[in-house]
Amino acid sequence: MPIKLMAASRKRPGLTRAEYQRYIEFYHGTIARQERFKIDSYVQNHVIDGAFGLLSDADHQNKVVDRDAVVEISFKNFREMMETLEPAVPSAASQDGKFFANESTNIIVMAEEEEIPVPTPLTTFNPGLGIVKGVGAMKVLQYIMRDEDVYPEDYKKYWRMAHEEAVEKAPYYKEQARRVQANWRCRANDNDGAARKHFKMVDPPVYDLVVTHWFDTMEQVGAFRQYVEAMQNSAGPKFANWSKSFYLYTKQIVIIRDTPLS
Amino acid sequence: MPIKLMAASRKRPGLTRAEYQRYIEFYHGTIARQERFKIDSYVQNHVIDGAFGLLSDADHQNKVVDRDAVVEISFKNFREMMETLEPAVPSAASQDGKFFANESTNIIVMAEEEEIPVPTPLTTFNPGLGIVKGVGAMKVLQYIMRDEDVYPEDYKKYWRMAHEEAVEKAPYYKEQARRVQANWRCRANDNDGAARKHFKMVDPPVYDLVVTHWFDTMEQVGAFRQYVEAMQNSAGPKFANWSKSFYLYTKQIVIIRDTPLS
Amino acid sequence: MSTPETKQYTYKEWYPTTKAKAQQPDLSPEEKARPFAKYYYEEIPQPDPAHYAMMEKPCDPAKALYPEQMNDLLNPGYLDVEIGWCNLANGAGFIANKIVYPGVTAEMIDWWFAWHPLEDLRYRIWYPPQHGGIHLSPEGRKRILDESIPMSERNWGVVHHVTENCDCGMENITISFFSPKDYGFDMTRFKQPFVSTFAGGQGWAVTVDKNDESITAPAMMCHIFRDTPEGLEHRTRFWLGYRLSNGVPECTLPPGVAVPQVAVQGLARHNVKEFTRFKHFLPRIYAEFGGKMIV
Amino acid sequence: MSTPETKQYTYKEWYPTTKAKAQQPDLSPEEKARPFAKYYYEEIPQPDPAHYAMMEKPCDPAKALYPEQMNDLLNPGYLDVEIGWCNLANGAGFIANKIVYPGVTAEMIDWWFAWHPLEDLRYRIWYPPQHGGIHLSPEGRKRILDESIPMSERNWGVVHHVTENCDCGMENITISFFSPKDYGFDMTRFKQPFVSTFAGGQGWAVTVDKNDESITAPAMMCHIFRDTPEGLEHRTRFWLGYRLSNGVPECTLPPGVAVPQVAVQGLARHNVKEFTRFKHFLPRIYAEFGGKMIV
Repeated sequence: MPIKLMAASRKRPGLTRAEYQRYIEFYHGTIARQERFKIDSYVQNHVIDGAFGLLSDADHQNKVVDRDAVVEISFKNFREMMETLEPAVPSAASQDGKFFANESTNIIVMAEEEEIPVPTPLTTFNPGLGIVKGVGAMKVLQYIMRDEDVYPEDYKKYWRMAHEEAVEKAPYYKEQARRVQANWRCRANDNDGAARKHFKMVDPPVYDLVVTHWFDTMEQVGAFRQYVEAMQNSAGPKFANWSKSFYLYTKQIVIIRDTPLS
Repeated sequence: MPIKLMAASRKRPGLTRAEYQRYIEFYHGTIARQERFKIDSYVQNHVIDGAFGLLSDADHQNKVVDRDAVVEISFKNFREMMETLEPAVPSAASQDGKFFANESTNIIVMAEEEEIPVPTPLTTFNPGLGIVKGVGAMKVLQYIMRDEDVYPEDYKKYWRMAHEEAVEKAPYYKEQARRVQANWRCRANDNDGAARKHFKMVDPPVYDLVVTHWFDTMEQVGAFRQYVEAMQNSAGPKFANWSKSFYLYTKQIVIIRDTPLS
Repeated sequence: MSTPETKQYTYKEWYPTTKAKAQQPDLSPEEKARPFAKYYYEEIPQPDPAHYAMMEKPCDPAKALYPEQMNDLLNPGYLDVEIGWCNLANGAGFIANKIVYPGVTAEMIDWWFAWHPLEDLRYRIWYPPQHGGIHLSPEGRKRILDESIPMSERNWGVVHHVTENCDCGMENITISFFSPKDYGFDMTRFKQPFVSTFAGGQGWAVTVDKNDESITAPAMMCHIFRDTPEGLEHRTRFWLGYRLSNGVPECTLPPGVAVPQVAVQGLARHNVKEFTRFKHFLPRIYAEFGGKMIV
Repeated sequence: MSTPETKQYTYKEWYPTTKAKAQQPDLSPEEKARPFAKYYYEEIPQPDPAHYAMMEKPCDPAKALYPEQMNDLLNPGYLDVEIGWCNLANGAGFIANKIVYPGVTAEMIDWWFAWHPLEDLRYRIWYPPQHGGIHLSPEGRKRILDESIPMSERNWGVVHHVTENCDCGMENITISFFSPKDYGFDMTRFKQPFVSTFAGGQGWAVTVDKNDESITAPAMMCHIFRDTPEGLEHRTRFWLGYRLSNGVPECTLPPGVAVPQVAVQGLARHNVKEFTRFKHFLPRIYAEFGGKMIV
């Protein structure tokens, strides 16, 4: 089944965000297209803004509070992912990270996608023919740190409860969220030494869940603010460490996405 | 003589950059206008982008590699600055920082301004009547860390030499820089315990120099990239620790600026 | 009311306890006072030597069952390999075992798999030589104790946090139990006389002494039971290196990597040993506590 | 060629050496071999008791000179306070001192102020009881050694990094020397017979044992000299708490803060002591080494 590598990084020393995003789109992205290996699809999410932790926090508890992009590389299965990440001859892509990322602070999540139904997948504003649903130009990536007291299996359940509650308590979100996808960390290659080594990470935080929310445009992103406040105040069991959680407003850039000939 | 408080901060936990900039412009700025004390002028520089350190650095050497604004509060003299910062009854402004900034990472420079002449203070693109010079919509703040081997007095001299050399080696900068101002750290209130306490800083890095460069618009900011590379490669004596230096592309927001009645 | 069955650790509390469990400590005074503590001190029956010997060497991989073929277990009769183990062509580990339990019913199986995860001691008495302990999350415990759910369904969606030695050292194994449907069985065929009950899921195993270099290994576990004139027939299959990915079995081994033979054989032997014990012990303990969750 | 005069520490190297200098260690073998080392061991003359006594109590602040009035020093005759100290109304510290040097010329003064910062020992022999050491930056040293610059201008723009005890414990003081014009004198009036030469600048002083709470204190220093029939007349003014900000004197004290009397009096007394020594010592050392920078 599909597995997705999600890599959140920030700019290396010497680069502006614009220079970092230029590099990953036109150099790193092009390398991936030149040496595709078993990549099924590849999208980059270029960060526009984001928030880390909670207003009630006295100081930041995220080790890094700036992220410049999250790349999502999808594979048909785990083995194809590993064949791509660790080919017999090291790939150019694997050596390219140092040219844009502050690699020691990378956060990697190997995730399996779960689509979460939304009440309003079609906009009422200029819906056109009404045949395209579940899309949006504004993509929010929400990294939620599991509360360390909570069992991973209960975490899934509690998040879903809190999500459903927040949707009801955030009417603008309920109206504006076009698509929601839960990306659950897979224990294959359990963020272990090999992964840390491959991605040059030093003591990376481990996220069990990254939720992606799509909205029509940046104009609607306030819906997410309404939702995230409702979720953080949800009545159900505590499941998240919001101080170590963060979210990013991003613009999706497609690098590899095959369109079958019709 | 005028002295200027320059405070570079980043967003507190829970805020996006947009939310932080909204707060400082409309809340913190308004508080300063309501309780002006002895503030002579006050501008905010809202960060658009920036780069920290050198491409050749293996990892970031700046403790914080994201800054969301630099506020510049000018006073007629040191005493009026102190009267404003430490009034008999604590000011609202002094208690407001925690609502937007990650205060422990603040960087404060108390600086004296030195105007550095530029070759081309007037644009050739739409110069209008040609009577307004030395202005620009794009403001770059360049924090340069003195090399620890260099005496502060030599640092001033070496920077100026490197600047003049870089201007010559960066023809586009020479053509596009509309105004340059060197802000030299003043030893009055020598970043000491009192200042750290007032600004809630923890072990802040000390910058002896912040150079401000103005360009017409964001379209010309590449001139700065040309300049900063020339400066980093200047032939003169080593004077800066570029790994601990950074620069910010900003949009200036005026909070307090009196215009005499004509 | 607090009882031994409702004793709950948070995840953060539970995890460090596994190092102690791995040491297989003596029973605590509270555990010794439990009415089923006596089973812990019984002599453990040894496997039938002929049966155990069938785990001596690997079987022919060409005759092994792949997880994609799990529905063949619903066919009448027997498959090519009912007792044995090997590495599959893709490097995964395959284990089959079969054992018949005279006097055991599907109800006993369902009860046992729901009853035993509630306390370390319940798990330890099953096979004291190699069982370290077990724990449930609060939500898992809630379901297990929910009398409105049929016993045969109690484990569906529940994760057993097991500390166990499968002949390769003590490991922490999280086993997510699935309904037969979610596991991948064809529910149109999942009925008597082909099957009486099922207990299975997907596990992730990692050494108790986990460090950054430790491998977390997936496996699919299938215990399927059917009635025979000789008694309840238990057919086990393990597929090491496989995980269930959104309900589909997937070999999750990096290219060129095979599950070590020692791990496959170890689990095969462990399986024979723990279910030999099971055969002798389940009817008796069921007679004492069967059907009840709180004792 | 490396000589004692060209020995150069980086800033990072120099700073930690000040703790040792503050201990006023014995001279090193190399220092003892310097031709002027003998001055270090001389008996140090005590100030004239009547003169020293004038620093016993503060003078009337109403009669003190403010730095904005520095050009009054170019007037013929004398100001209200020529010897004394006090706190000004704004809290700043004021010091005046006057001493006449028979047999001393302006050339000797210019040479001395350029000559002495090249080596710790040159500074220490000036006033061994309280002078710890001195250092220049590479650019400062280059200017001081630049024979193309008139001796009277050598110090302009140069910073002396002094370790000194001004009767309040050992401090590191960075003194930026200025030309009289940059210091604020009216150059149309800066001429004979009103003035023969000048040495002055702005200093920042902080204890050698600096910590985060230590105060870094500014002061303006003015040594102005004019010829009199009795010899060269040295008039000193200090304004403690003032800094030169872009060429303009500014009281840099927080509101309500005054420079402690002990600091003002301490520097006043120190000044009398070190220039009493100066009076007896400068003509002799100038006779030996005058005009030369490398010895």
